[in-house]
Amino acid sequence: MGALINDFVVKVGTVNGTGSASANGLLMKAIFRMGIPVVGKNIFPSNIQGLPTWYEIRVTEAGYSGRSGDVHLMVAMNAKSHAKDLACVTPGGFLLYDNTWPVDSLQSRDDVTTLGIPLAKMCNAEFAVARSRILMKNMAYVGAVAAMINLDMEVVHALVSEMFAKKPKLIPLNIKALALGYDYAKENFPCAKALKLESRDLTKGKVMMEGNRATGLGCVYGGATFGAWYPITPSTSVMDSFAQYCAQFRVDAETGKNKYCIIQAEDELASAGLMIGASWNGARAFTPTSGAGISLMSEFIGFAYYTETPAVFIDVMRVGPSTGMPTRTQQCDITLTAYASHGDTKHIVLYPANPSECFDMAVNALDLAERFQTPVFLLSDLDVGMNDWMIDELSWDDNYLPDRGKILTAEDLDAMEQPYYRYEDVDGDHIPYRTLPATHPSKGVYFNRGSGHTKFGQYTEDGAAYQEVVDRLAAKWASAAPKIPAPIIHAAKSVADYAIIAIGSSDGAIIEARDRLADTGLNIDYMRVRGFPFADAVSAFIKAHKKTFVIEQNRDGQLHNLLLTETDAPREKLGSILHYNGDPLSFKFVQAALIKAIGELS
Amino acid sequence: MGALINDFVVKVGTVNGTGSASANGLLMKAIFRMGIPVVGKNIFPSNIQGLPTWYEIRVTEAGYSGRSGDVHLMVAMNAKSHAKDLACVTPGGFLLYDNTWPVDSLQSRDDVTTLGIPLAKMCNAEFAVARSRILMKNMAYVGAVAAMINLDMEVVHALVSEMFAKKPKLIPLNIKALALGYDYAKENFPCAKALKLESRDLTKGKVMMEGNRATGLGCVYGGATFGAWYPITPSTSVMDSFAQYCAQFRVDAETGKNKYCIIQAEDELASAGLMIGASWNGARAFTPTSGAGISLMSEFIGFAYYTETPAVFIDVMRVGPSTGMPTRTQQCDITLTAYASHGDTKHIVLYPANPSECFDMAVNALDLAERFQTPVFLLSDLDVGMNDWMIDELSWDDNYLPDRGKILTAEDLDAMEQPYYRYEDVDGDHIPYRTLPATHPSKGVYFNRGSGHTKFGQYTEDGAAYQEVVDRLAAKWASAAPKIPAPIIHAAKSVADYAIIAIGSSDGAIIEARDRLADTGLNIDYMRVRGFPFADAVSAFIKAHKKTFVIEQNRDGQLHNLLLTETDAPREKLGSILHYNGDPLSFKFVQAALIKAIGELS
Amino acid sequence: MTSFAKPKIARKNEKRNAIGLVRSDYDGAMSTLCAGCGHDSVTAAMARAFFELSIAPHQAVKVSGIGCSSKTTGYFLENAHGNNTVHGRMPAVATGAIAANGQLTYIGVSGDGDSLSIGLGQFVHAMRRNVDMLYMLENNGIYALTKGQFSAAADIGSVAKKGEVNAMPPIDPAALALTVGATFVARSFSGDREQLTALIKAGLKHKGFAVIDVISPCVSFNDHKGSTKSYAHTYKYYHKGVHADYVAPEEEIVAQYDAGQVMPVELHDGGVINLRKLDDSHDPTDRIAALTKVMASQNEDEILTGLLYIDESPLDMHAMNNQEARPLNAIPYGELNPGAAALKALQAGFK
Amino acid sequence: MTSFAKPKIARKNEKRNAIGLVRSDYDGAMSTLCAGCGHDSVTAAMARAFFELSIAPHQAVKVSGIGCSSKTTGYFLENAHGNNTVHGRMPAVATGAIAANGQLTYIGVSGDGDSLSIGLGQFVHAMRRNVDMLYMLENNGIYALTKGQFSAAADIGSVAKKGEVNAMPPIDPAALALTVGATFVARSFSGDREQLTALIKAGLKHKGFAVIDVISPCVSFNDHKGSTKSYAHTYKYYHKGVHADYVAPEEEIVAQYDAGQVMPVELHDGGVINLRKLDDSHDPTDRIAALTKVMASQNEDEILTGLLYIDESPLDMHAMNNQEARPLNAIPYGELNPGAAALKALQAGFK
Ligand SMILES: Cc1ncc(C[n+]2csc(CCOP(=O)(O)OP(=O)(O)O)c2C)c(N)n1
Ligand SMILES: Cc1ncc(C[n+]2csc(CCOP(=O)(O)OP(=O)(O)O)c2C)c(N)n1
Ligand code: SF4
Ligand code: SF4
Ligand SMILES: [Mg+2]
Ligand SMILES: [Mg+2]
Repeated sequence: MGALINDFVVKVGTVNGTGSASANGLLMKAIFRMGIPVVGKNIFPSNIQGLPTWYEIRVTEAGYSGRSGDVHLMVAMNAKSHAKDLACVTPGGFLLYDNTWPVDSLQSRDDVTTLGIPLAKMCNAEFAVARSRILMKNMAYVGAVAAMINLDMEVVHALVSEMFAKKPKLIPLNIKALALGYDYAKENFPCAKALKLESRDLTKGKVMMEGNRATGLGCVYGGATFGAWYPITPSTSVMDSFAQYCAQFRVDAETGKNKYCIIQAEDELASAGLMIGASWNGARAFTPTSGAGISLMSEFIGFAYYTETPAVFIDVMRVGPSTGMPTRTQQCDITLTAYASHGDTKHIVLYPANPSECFDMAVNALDLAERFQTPVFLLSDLDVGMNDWMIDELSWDDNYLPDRGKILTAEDLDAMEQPYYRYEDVDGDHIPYRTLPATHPSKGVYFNRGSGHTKFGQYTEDGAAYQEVVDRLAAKWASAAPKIPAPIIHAAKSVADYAIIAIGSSDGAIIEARDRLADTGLNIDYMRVRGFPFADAVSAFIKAHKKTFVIEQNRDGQLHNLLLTETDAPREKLGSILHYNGDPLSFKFVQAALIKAIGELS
Repeated sequence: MGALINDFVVKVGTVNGTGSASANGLLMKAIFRMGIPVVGKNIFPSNIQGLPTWYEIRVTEAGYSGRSGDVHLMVAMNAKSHAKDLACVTPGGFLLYDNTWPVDSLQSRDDVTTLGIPLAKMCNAEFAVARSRILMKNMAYVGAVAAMINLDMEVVHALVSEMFAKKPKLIPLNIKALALGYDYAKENFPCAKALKLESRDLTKGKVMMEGNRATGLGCVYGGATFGAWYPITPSTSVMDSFAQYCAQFRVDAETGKNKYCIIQAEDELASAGLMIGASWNGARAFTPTSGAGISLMSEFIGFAYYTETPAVFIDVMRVGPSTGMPTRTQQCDITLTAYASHGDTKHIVLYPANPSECFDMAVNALDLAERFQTPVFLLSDLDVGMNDWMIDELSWDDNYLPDRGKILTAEDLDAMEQPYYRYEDVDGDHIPYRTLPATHPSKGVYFNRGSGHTKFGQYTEDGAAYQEVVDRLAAKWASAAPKIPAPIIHAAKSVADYAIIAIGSSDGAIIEARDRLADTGLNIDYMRVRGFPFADAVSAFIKAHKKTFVIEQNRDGQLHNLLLTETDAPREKLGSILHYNGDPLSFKFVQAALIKAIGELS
Repeated sequence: MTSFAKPKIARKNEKRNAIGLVRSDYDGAMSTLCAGCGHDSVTAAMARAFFELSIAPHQAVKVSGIGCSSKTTGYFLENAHGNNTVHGRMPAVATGAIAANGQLTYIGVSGDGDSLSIGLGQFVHAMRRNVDMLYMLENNGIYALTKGQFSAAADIGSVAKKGEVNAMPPIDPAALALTVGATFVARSFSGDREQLTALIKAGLKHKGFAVIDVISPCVSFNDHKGSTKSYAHTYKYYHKGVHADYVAPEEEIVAQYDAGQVMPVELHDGGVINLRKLDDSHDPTDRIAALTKVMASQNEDEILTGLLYIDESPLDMHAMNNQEARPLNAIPYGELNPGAAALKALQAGFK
Repeated sequence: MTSFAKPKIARKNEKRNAIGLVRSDYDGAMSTLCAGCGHDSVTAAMARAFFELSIAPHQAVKVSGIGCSSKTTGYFLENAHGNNTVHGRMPAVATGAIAANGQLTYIGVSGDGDSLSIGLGQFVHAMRRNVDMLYMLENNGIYALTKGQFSAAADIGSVAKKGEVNAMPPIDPAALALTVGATFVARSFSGDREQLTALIKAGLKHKGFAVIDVISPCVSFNDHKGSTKSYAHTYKYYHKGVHADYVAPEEEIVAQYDAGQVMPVELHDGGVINLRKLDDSHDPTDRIAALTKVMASQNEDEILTGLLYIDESPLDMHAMNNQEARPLNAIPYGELNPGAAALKALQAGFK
């Protein structure tokens, strides 16, 4: 392996609950501060303490946002996962481990350089308290890695000072621990020159952020005042973020009172009901959850659809089915969110690909839900939601005003010649007007019901009257297509026979794979769909190519099937590339899959 | 209108809660006893008393099972629905109403003969007690109708004696009431000779039965020992039936103890869990519900799918979305039952078209669930489930033995060389072996979990180990196709360009429409699909025709879309004919829709 | 079919309330319930209470679940918005609505099936949150709209219309409410309009969660001999049929009695439901004492009615959430949006 | 990752129970819980109880929901089938399993989040049915597996790790159980193995539904100053971080005390959880008295432990359903199938 400059992967394997998270964060942030783009992927267990956990830091001067699939330096701090850790190293790579005690499962590979470092021994010698011994071991391996990859220690020290600003006593301890590892590595691993960081200026105007934080921020900026939720991985941090920023920006200076309400519900059925009740009564409301929660909310989703109540569901997908793998990622709720609930129901769904879009689309979702008076799903996933992404700093247009949709005020009602009916299509845009409780003493009242109703809002069991309303609902849904974020097309330099369609977090790996294939002369167009119902452009794009490969992270080709049923694209023009083992998509996988698929065609 | 012999429709409009049901049943059964095939459709409100309700009796010598769409004699006993009742009469038809009091909304049509009869007046004169006055009025209109359509009064009297066998005092009263109406009609409506019954011998070996009763019976004969449920229209009578026949056949003669267990759950989430728990522990179990219940069971459905627990869900569909119209029929849960729950899930679904199939398929469902260790849906609807169908007498093969699937006994376990693993594909048929609790002191134990697991049944967060199991699940599901009731093909006399695909209760109307079109020289092939995953024959059938019209009772073309995604049929060969106003399908609708659709093609 | 508008009979010098409205201004659509249904008298009592309290109808919000009882939100206060939600989930929708706007008067209507089976969890958690609403639990011991199955409120030994006997202990909504922290707990009877109306008025005015368990007999499915939730004397009209959709019309007993006295509602088999008004000496502010009394009366086979417990002191949901008084929908967006500058500033931490 | 098998250390002349098994025969897979987690001691107590009762492991069935607590069914009785269901729905699955085969010993393990929020309805209805099982509610006052949110068992004033204070009244599982008809109600503490093991043995042997509310502290998220469900002295190890996944190892207090005496579990801020054993004079057969006592002790800020209430007399679910003793899966199909002739006969009524 020749020297890799600003383009390699360091993976750290530890035991969860030993405080390694902050050490790994430090490592990643230091690289970012050196002006070099990084990608952080946290591969953690569904457990609190004692199980193997990994953190993968990809240094990518090219600024790709996906995984590479390589591991050039494995920091194997967990004896239990030693064998697995060794196995995943790219030929020519390095494995760093704590050789204080013999690692029973210790193996070696001739194509991997294993480097032992007595971290525990050094820390035990240096530090008295049991707890700091454990914590400092983490800092020590950061030091060792820093030495091996030429990390700027000044940057590291600056970060340590920021980290412990509130507990300055800890700063020297940590600096010391870093030095232990750093010095040992410098001395003993002269060989390891293969991975090299060189300062750049490529992270200006960028931030490192998780999607769930951005989603929570988006709900704040979008003017949501009510959030209901029930804790579930990987969506919990959406509400943590919303709560944090509401506490920061939404507490009245004088009264100290909150200008928002967050309710931790007793379960997901309740959080859906809470959100629907608040929204029906005029608050901008949302509820974050994951697949199991959507299953439980199914009945309420149909209620919101049929009563035309704005409702924003944020589904941060994890590996299914059932409890599945709560800490692994998948795009497995595409079919569910498109059609959730019994009877004829169709929903608006948005597909964010990164934290920037989580922020923007949270706002879109709130607007669309009120504009179209229907459930809107923000369909994120664990990779987007919980991993660290380098994105352009979030920006905001202070001229933005929420689209509250068609709500009648008392003045509106008094000005109307015709009587008000809740489900009448007055404007011919398939969208009726709603009123809020207490708007007017004698006008605009209606009775909200999930049972059969006429366009006048009256209960009915008459087939024609029922059908008139549900037909409008179908038309209303279809009319949303042009209003949702348009697909993004990456056109190849020259005319391409082949194309890719994908959504969400697959984006980074696909862009990178496309670039690599382009270098080999294989040009592929790429459309990233950003919402459902699909824009007309989607069908046109498919028809314009010999073959379009739908790349998605589930077993059953859910997006492929949705394209088949919800566009008029010919079946034979659609191919399917599936990845669903729970790991974030890597460009290596996409590249190989495309070469194979295209090879089979020609 | 020329005289119609054994081929006309009598529709009775009354107020619900006034005891008209038994009178209408009497009317229908008397015709059946005359050897003439009948179809009974009950159009009732979601309410207990005081709202309009209708009962439609179709006399059909040809023995069709669908509605015709005609109403030749309207018995309009409910002043509130008088206008609507008059409007629905076929030109040349009759309307019979109670002229005791002036009907305010009384209107007339020159193409309809309205006949007034002072039923209340006569009954009040004849009967003292308020309650019997109301009841007897029902019998009186039966008498009047009898006179008008030439119903055999001896048959009627025999039925009355059977009806009141336990309360013989009531027999003369009812006979008297019948006579009141009969005599009045004979005297005053000499004109009405247009509708005529003539005894035949066409109902031998037939019975009149509702599908839900047959489903309950099927669960008894299939050996189900455990049923969990939560009341919901239109599925409630499934468990009523199961309970009735268990009480009749499953109570130990000596001990008086039950050889079954029925639990009315606290909600549908619980009934799903109860059923899954009982099934996991070795009981043949099922749970009946309707759409809203399936929505609520969604999480548990995925749990049963992923843990490979046999589970039989009976969904008697009603009009959605949300609460919708609980007493109207639709086929609107096709998509839901195919893919219910979050994550990648696919299920086995059976589509009964009549009570006979409800009986047979209830048994199939129990067998398939245990054979494939997965959820199976019996997808019935309100029309099949709650209406009176004339079917061949149900028959049973005493040689049948339940297929309990791959369950290991203690002996099996002792005989095994290899250790037992719950999710191992030992036989290469994608189906693993299960064991029941307490089978063996030291072998065959496993831990059932909805979280990620290996083929050994161990908890895992390893992508490859997870994927190995879900890949087998997909293969297992696909392998069920040939084991599911095969599609039934009705081939046209001569080669046909056009074809129909449908499921369930649409059958009768489609068969009749086809016959009528064939008479006009338009030959159409028809395939009734009976289960999902689809047999290979389905795709072949579609490909063999210029155009195949998918006729279904929902708004969104759910079956059409399922055929598109789950077969390789070309999109352009599929057409869609939709009916979803909540009324049972009529041949007139199908006929018109086909003529229109085919017309547009040529 | 569509609901009928109730004919308005304008009577001369009809009594007007403080805001100049007459009683019929508090009516809703015509009831589609069975003649004699207990729920209709509860509806009348609710309308009357709002009228007597002079609450402007449009300042009230009605929320319900699914069931005959839950239908009744359509039959009063036609100028108030109503939300007929899904089965058992009214408490969540009501709680969300109240969180959005705490300045209106909220009344929830549910049944024993809706509240004690499918909805039990939400019912209990609304009480824990001390949501400021009146929750009417119209209790007939069965699932009426689905034709008479036992509910979790069915008493041990109560006989169903089709004959089976209930063996499971009932969930007593009042006892349950008292154990999970409800701040206003009452019980009444649809036949006792005076007491009921008084309790509704008190419950509407209570700050926090008020629940009234109202025995409201079902004349169609649970009013026969052996039922412990029946008007006994309607039993003789009971009629069994293959499709039993016949319902006999029936008047209710309108109970009248003085404090201390015991009012028996006769059951056909001689069994009796005793309704005893709490003597004025009783102090309904001791949770444990009230609970003890409720459970003791249960054992003595009598139903203790009236105001069982009240505590005005606990914080209601808004207070617990430290939420400002303005409705969430009345806060200008300008106050909600931190703005571009703040967004820039907070992101310094992510570099 | 896959669960580790627990290394078996075969000790010489180790104590064997009536069926010749040693204590380690009742072990399961190695626990993956945090060192010092209360749940692990509850697991040990359950294994010990089964051992001491000499129940053959494969004759037992373990059922649980979702949570750290619910994971523990994997950590004992490895020769018993286990069913780790979905969140809050264990009672339904357990009830169905028990209906199918009433001849095994059923133990359910759940947490306060699993049982009192999402699972409240099923928990209550299992009690109403008097399902013959032991229900262990491992109560740490929070949702631990999702990192420490308050559960419905959190006491008023309890402070979360991140600082916010709980304002809502707790649902006391014992008080709730006593109002909805549970027939065996107990409370204990994970640190009091002697009392806990004794209660588990009694609960397993009780015919009907037995519930034990076990205070089982979470060392990772609810063991800090201000928490009312903590081992106080672990507080000083508390460490706050951006990704707070660091968990300090900790031993438990193993409490020992005599009847009558009060055992204080010290809280850092000087607050105290008092565990008092019921004096032997106490008669735990009076439901109302027991309930009164439980609620009173609550007000006095002490947790009453031990066997709070027991009633062997009520029918269990099988008896209420008049179900025969044979497991449903052991009834030959021949006894279940009425046969062709019967089918023909019954259809006479449909002609
Ligand atoms: C999810 C769901 N399950 C079942 C039903 C059917 N259902 C309608 S009303 C009802 C019971 C209502 O009982 P209760 O609340 O006591 O009202 P009542 O009719 O007795 O006044 C049921 C089970 C439903 N509407 N939704
Ligand atoms: C339907 C659903 N919603 C949410 C979750 C996420 N979740 C897992 S465990 C848990 C709480 C468990 O709390 P508790 O029962 O008290 O167990 P503990 O971890 O405290 O022992 C939650 C909310 C889930 N698994 N399923
Ligand atoms: S069925 Fe019973 S509860 Fe329902 S309306 Fe009729 S009387 Fe009332
Ligand atoms: S997080 Fe708390 S409850 Fe969970 S295992 Fe750790 S200590 Fe136990
Ligand atoms: Mg009821
Ligand atoms: Mg807990």
